[in-house]
Amino acid sequence: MTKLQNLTKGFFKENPIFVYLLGMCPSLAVTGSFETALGMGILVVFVLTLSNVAISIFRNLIPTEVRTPAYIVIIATFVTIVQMLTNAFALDLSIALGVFIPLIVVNCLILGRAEAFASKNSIIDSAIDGFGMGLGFTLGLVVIGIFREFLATGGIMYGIYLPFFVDAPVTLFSLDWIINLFATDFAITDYGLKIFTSPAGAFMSIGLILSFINFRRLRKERKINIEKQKMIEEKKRIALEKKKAKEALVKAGAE
Amino acid sequence: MLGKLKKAFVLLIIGVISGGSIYLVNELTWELIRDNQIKLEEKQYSVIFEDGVNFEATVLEGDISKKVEVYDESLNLLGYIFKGTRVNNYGRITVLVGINVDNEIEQVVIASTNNTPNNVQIIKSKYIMNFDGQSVNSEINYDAKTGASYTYASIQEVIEDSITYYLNEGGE
Amino acid sequence: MWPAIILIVSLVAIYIASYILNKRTPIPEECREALDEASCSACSNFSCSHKVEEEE
Amino acid sequence: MDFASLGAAIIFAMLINNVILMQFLGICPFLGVSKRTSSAIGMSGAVLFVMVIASMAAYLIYYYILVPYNIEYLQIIVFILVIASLVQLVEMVLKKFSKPLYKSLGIYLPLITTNCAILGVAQGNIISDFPSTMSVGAGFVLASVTALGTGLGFGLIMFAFSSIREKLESSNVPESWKGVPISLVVAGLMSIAFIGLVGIV
Repeated sequence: MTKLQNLTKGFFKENPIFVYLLGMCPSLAVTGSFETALGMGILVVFVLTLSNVAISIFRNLIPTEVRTPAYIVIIATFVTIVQMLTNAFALDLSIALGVFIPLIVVNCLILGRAEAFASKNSIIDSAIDGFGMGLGFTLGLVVIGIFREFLATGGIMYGIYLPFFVDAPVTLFSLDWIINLFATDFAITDYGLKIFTSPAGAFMSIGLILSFINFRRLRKERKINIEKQKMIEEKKRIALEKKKAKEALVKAGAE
Repeated sequence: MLGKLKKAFVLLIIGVISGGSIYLVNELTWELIRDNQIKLEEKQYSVIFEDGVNFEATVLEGDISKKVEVYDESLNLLGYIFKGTRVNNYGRITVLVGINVDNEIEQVVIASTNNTPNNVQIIKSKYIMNFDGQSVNSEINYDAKTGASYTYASIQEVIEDSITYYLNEGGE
Repeated sequence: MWPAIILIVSLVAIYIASYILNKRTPIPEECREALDEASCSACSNFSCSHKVEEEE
Repeated sequence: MDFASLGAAIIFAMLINNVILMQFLGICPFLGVSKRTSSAIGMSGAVLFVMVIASMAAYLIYYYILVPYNIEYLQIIVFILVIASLVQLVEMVLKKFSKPLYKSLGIYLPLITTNCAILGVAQGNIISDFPSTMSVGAGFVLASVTALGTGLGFGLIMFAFSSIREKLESSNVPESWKGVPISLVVAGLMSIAFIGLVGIV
């Protein structure tokens, strides 16, 4: 596996949320808006990369029979540090995520990568793996976050919880201007599907997204199956024709 | 035996490193975190008194945990903010009550809570503003004006405590 | 600083001691079949002590 | 703390602020161990047991060790270590002394160190604006009662959900919705139903 493959495998092929269903608690709870989802993803990238590196450094020293306790201590240390840094530099984000920052400790993705990858590979590979898997997790969260926020408010906002690069909250995207071509004084937020901000909407939107992914996968499989069937039939036909030709030849030879 | 000692030593080192690094990061960040929290609270104060710029907070013992004197730019006293926390069946709730110098309730704000978000949302959007502008000298008729059956008793208790404190101590 | 380090080291020691003691306690024979019912699936996979036992 | 308010706290933690449907904690066992009713009940029993003990232990450690020494910032690592060692100890005791109990509950214990519901409830009982009017003892009672209610709520939802899922197995679901997607939609519908319970206490 090359380094690039190692980095990008978490995006689609081994996406932690959509393929392995890891870390479902945060992906339901903090995806109410695009921004909280992005913030959570960034924190997970940090923790995952750092813990992967640390575990990879210690991998030959940690006795095998007590490796799970050692991993838990290391991960909890990094989560505590990340929580303090969030409190210091992005308090709004920390309040919005609430109890789900401490809960990164029990996110199965992080313990899983530690056990499956970092305990067996070199420091650089583990860092790349942690970073890539973290980005894949972020991608999953952001997709769900955009889906929910767009359905609930008709637009995407940035700048409320993450006070970086912008002075005041900005609307990244909104349906308002399209509709305002035909009508005046129209605010799409009044017509948002508010259910998608609530817990019920969280379950349903992930269900919808997963079923869409399943649908795509099944259609692809069906196509491949049909191609295969065709190939097999083609081969059979060719074999049959050859056989016939041979028989005809044998017949002709006998006569 | 030697192997066991070595393992114990490695685990000890991991424990010491994790404890030490958490301690160090805490040393570096706790002042920033405290400043942030003060800033956050001042933001809530300036929601109550829009012209408020200078805040002088006093920590108190008892039902009202904090008293804040609010001054505007030219150091005129605008009013007082009282902070109180209650525990109810739904969890914990912290309320800020602003009383201005005209003896009226300026505004009531829920500072923080772990109560059901839906409930809090309803109260925030519909009922809590009904306290605004009521005079604190006479008895407040909660039911008629504020929809008491929808507001938590906890919020009312904090408001009553604030008024009692204000009338007894005069905010001083 | 020292209270923090002492507390963490002692808690880690307690955890590891209980972890090792638990591992050395054998699973009762008649419960082995029931273990399959609680299959170590999805997230729980990684801290699952049944699985570790099968590996070694 | 009188008896009525404790009862209200249990009902609140169990039904209104439900741990799975409202707080999104413990989704992993909710989706993973809910295929059969029997295993759902075993899992929720184990969770209830560990949740109550862990919340009590975490609360006591927080107010009698962390606060006096001014090291509250260690709470995450301390709580996870306490929960993890509790799980190991309980499993060991069950293995040694009570085979029937181990058979019904114990086999699910190793799965719940990484269950976020337990850490989440322990964390939720400790928040920064602890009121000065409430004693640590009353807070302790409230914390354990909340943990009890949360565990009961977890069990209730696990049982209901696993029963629905057993029926779903035999129903005609479109190919791409089979498995987790349709289960999530069912959970969403249950969540809508539980919104209706807001305000009963």
